[in-house]
Amino acid sequence: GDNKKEGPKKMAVVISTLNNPWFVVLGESAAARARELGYEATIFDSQNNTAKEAEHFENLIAAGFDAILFNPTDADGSVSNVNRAKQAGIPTFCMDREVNSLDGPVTQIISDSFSGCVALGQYFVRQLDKKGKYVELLGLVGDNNTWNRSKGFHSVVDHFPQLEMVAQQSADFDRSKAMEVLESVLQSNPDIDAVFCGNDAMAMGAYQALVAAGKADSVKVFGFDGAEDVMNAIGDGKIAATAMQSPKFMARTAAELADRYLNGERDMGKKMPIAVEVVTQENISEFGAYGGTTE
Amino acid sequence: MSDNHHILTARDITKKFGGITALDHVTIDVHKGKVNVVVGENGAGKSTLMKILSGVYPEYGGDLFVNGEKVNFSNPKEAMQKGIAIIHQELNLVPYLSVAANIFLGREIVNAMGMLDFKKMNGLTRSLLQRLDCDISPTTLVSDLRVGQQQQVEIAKALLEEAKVVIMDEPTSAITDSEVENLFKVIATLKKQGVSILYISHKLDELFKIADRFIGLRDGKMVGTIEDADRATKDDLIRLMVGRDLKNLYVKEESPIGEEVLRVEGISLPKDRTKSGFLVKDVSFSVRKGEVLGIFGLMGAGRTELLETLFGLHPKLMTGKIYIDGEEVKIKSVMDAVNLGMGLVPEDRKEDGLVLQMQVSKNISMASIDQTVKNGFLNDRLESKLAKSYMADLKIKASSEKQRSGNLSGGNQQKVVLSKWLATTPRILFLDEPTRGIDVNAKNEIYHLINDLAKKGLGVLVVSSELPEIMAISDRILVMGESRITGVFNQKEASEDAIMNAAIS
Amino acid sequence: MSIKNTLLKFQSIIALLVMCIVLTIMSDKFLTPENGWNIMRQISVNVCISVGMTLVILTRGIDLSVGSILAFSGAVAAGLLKYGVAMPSLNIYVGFTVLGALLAGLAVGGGLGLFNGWMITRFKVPPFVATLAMLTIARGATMLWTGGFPITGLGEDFAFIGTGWFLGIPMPVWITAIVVAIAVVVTKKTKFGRYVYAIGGNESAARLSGLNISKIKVWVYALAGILAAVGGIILTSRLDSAQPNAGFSYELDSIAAVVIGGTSLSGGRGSIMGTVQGALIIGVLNSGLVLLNVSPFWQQIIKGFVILVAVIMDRVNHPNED
Amino acid sequence: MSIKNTLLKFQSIIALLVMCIVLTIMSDKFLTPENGWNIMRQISVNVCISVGMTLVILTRGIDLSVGSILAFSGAVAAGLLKYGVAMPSLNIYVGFTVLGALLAGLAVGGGLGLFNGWMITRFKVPPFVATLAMLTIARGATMLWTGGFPITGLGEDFAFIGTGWFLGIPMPVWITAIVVAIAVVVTKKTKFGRYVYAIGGNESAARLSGLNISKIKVWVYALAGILAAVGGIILTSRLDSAQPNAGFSYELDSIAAVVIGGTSLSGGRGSIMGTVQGALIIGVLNSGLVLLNVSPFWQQIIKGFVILVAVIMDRVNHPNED
Ligand SMILES: Nc1ncnc2c1ncn2[C@@H]1O[C@H](COP(=O)(O)OP(=O)(O)OP(=O)(O)O)[C@@H](O)[C@H]1O
Ligand SMILES: Nc1ncnc2c1ncn2[C@@H]1O[C@H](COP(=O)(O)OP(=O)(O)OP(=O)(O)O)[C@@H](O)[C@H]1O
Ligand SMILES: [Mg+2]
Ligand SMILES: [Mg+2]
Repeated sequence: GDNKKEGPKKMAVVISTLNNPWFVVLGESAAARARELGYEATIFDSQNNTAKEAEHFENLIAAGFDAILFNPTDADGSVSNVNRAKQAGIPTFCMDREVNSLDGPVTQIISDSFSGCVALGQYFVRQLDKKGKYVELLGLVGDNNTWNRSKGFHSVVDHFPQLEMVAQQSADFDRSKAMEVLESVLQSNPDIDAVFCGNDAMAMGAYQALVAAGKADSVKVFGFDGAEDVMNAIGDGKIAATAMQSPKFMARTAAELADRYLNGERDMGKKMPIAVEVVTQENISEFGAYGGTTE
Repeated sequence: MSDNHHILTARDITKKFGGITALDHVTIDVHKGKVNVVVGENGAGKSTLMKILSGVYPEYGGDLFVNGEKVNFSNPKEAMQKGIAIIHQELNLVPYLSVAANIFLGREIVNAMGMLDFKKMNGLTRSLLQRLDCDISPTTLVSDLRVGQQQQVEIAKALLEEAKVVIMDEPTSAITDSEVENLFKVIATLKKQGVSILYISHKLDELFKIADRFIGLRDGKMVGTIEDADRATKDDLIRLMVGRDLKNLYVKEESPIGEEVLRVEGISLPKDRTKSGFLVKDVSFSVRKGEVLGIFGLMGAGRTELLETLFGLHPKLMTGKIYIDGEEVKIKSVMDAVNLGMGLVPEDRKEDGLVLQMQVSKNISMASIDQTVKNGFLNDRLESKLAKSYMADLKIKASSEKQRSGNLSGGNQQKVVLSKWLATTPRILFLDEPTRGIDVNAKNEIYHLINDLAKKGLGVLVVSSELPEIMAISDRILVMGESRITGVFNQKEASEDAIMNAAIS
Repeated sequence: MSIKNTLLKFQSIIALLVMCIVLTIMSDKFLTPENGWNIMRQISVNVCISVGMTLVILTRGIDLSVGSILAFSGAVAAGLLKYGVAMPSLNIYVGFTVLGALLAGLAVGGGLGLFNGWMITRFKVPPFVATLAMLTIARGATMLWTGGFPITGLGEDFAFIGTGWFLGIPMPVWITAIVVAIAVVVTKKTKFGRYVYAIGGNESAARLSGLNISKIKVWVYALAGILAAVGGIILTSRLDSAQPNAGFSYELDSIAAVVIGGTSLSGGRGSIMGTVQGALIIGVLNSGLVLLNVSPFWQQIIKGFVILVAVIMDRVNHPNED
Repeated sequence: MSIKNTLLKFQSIIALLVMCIVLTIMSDKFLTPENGWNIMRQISVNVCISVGMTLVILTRGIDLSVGSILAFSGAVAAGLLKYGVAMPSLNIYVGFTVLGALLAGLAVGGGLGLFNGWMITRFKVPPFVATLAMLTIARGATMLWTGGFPITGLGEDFAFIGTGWFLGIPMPVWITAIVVAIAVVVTKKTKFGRYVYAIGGNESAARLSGLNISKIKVWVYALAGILAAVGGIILTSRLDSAQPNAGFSYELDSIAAVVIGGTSLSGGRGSIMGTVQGALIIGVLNSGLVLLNVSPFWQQIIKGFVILVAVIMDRVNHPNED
């Protein structure tokens, strides 16, 4: 009995974490688009915690939401949540990250971290001319995005024996952690040529450490996300490249698909990969932060 | 040690705490069916010895024998199983558990299912307390009891098991005279049943009532026994404890009485905001410079609360007027009281008097720290000087002014608290049970100190539960009973009977 | 006077009722059986952990490691169930049944708790520090064990623990109810429970009464570990996935439940049922804030103030106790 | 005996030296002036926070809110600096200079600390709970203030605080050194410091000696808040960015530094210099583990054990205390 209430229909926007501006953009863009389309929209913060996410699903099922725009915390862990919503008759639309279930969500608008990092890895190899020393800064070690990105990157870079990874450390997706870790790494490896970071916040922290060490010009920093300050930094030539995932675009698409679904349309693809594009100084003019200007 | 009237023997007991030797090759026998009294000054090692006998300290040098059999208790339970029960000097009760739960702690009765048998334990507790003539419900929480009642629970706890030896370490320090009488009756009964008692107290008068023999400890060493207690005199006992005759046993010297320094009118302190009962009710009196005003009363008469109220600890609840040097003053906090020249030496020096882990000098300067400040900063030299002068004046025994005050003996700790207040150059000093738990020698010194303070023109209020003490030191005696004043006596007209009557009324 | 006392005594229940009434008025979705089971299921993990935390706090301790222990024991159970133990060099492979994996998870939780207790009693490490160290250690161990990846696909049987229903009641609620019932009996009716209160109320008195303080404390921390493991297993089963970063900062939620439930951080006073009420208050609040569509940022602020108000109310009742 | 005592007294320094020697042997990059400044700069934030935490713990309290207060005051300073205060309806716009923004950040930190102290003294909320509530509240406030986005691009002048050098020494090290120097003098040589120790040693004796306990405690929590704000400003300036999730779980690092430095959680015993050593031990360890490229999983486990060992060594020295 989901149709008996009057007033606007409600969309829930469940986001894996609001502790990172990239996801804030994702959540707020989705909510904003849903409101434009005439829905009530509520953002839920799963705090990177699949259990918290499960609670949100239960609560929003109880609260009678009509659709879920979903950014999962974990590809496997979130499956049961999506299924629970489906049983309750609430359609789920995944954004950015996928869940390992074909029939759970109505559709999945995925930004493919792995292939994005493959592309980034290729650019990395070219930039370094197939040789040199680099450092990898991982995100939260308990987060599967961390590993998707790392694996994508290594699937390319490891084929070049002259590219030597001198240190692999975690900086928790955090700007200040990244700065501190890289500061220490630079002590034992003052002669590195590049830093590959699992997200843009860490890239900025790494850049800050390089500036403090007077090495900002000789070391290339690579990020991932397409966050505002990194985009600016790429424009200024401070950071070599990032991978643009377009949260605004994904969010809007998800909201629009949900709207169409609620209006009866059923004919949608199960998966909608959104290309992750490598942003460099050469092509920066084509992009806005978070994929903002490209519609 | 095979002779069968030595139920418990300690041979060559040595115990060290870090660098301090608390017991040094002590050998004592406990005679069966007798009250064996252990005497000694503060810090002589009495409590330490008792703790070894009752299994609290499993590590020590020397041997213990129960009925000639060598034992080595690794915890208090094992000692209890061998028939040794103890009432500790410090109260050892769990505040949020009931009386019955405390008495049965560690030896609960359980039913067939392994569940606690509340009914049985409450019943046994009731009959035990009846034996002590003590009217407390087994289900009351200990935190709701007065100190005296708590001490009775401690006593009941030791009597629960059919013990062969009952150790009592200052059991009467907080109970009333009639409760003491009850305890003595219980001791007599136990003796008849062949139970041996090891008894410690600094109240010499009561020792003569119950002792069969005396064992003397001094500086951690056994110094001798007096086997026939009936023939011993007070001087014998003091010599056993102190090692010499106590000269100048205290006689009050007259000091010139000046004008009024403190007057209170209609002081009341309700129990709580509902004003359904009072801890202090309508108390009025005055003290003059150079006067020692004794306040006597039974336990729970409200004396501590009176001092606390005057000292600014209950500013919101209290009513009444306070005048200092004839002018009405408002005391809203302890700070106000201190600034007006008051000082309070509290009843419980460890809980309320000292910061035990701080140096003696820092404790002494605590309430008057401004005089050790130079150019805005604390000055070590000034502080040491201040401390040393009081340590010399009051004959405080400590290795230096930098010693941790927690390591001092009770009497010396008390003197440190006194010094703290003297350093504020007060005009009015409140002393709450200043000699509780203090040995006869140190007591004497404190009496002299009180006298000296009066001579310097201070108004001194002394609360005490010991009648002889209060009569010896006071110029005037105020008696409190059930929260109000029930009698006022001049030293000359006071008699023990009259005071006691006022206290009971 | 006596009405007032009764009111005071049942203040947490009253607070809970007031919250429920307000929520029922403000949202027609609140007072539904579905939402009721929802809240119960959601608090089940916190209640399990908090029962152990209550015991620890009653002895005047604290356990900051429950969240990490939860994660590690959940991961161990999941890993053993899925992969078993293989030692190729010895040609050994041991598979685990659901029961075997469960027991292993509980054993791991108990073992880590035991280690906490051992540090605290044997080496006199303050509980705050010992369990702070364990917080880090167990989290690192979880990462090592899982390699940083969630362990998923644990099968129907295992999933039943967290998602099944039995006699019309969800399994996690059953498990939690049983844990609570046992804990109430243990604290109120057994020697062990009595000793827990005694140690927290006055440790030296308890020692002088011949209690084996160390043994009791070690047990308490071991139980807290086991209960964290129970929580870990329920959580893993509900999600059908052991997450390496599960249970992050659960210690704070759990301490909040215990304290809101009226148990004193200085030991010796409090109850299991109080803690259950505390967890319910938090659960109802969480669910209510979502139902009322409060922004996630404001939710944190509101929760902070609710904790303050709950504890201040408790202080007003017990003004003399510290 | 006296040699042994001296050894024991300087145990944290010795532990530090041992660690340094081991690291110097294992990595030739460790003992360089550069790395020295590095470590000093990295610990500066923790030292600032931990100085405040030491004061709090000396009074027998605890402050769990330092990380959140750090984040909020950093964000306030950054926000005011970048955007100023605009009230369009009143046609008011106030711009902030660097100094103005700094003072506002410090005031916010002090204000939140004051609120902690007020809850603790006026309403007798246990410090653990009051600051736990503040942890949540200040974090929520940070999210509200920033909308979840970092505030970046704060200008050269502001960046100088965290990244500049003065007389050959990094600015954060200067600031921290000044904070530490003042704190040492305050704790050892002023009335206030003496009172802090006295309250932690025996609160009731302190009260009966005429000390204004509430006032002193409120000050202590306010100072802890101000010092958290100092840390927040350094961090924001170093990153040229106020991160909404800055300072997450810093309270645990800070408590670890205080405890490893020998300050007793039961109050009244400890020192600022001890805390500095504790922070150094943690800093050297963090940096050393990275220098040696130890896997992040193992780093957590090793850190946990180092905390345990440090505290056990401390216990061995002070066996009689608590
Ligand atoms: N736990 C302890 N640690 C260090 N020193 C101790 C300890 N217990 C007792 N002492 C010291 O041992 C000595 C003997 O103390 P004990 O308590 O046995 O004396 P006492 O004769 O019972 O004195 P009092 O009459 O004051 O009760 C004293 O110097 C005391 O300071
Ligand atoms: N914890 C308590 N709860 C309730 N009432 C108490 C408590 N402690 C004391 N009282 C009551 O307060 C009054 C005064 O007690 P208190 O023991 O302070 O008197 P006192 O004359 O100072 O005796 P003491 O000789 O023990 O110092 C008594 O009526 C007593 O019943
Ligand atoms: Mg003694
Ligand atoms: Mg009294």
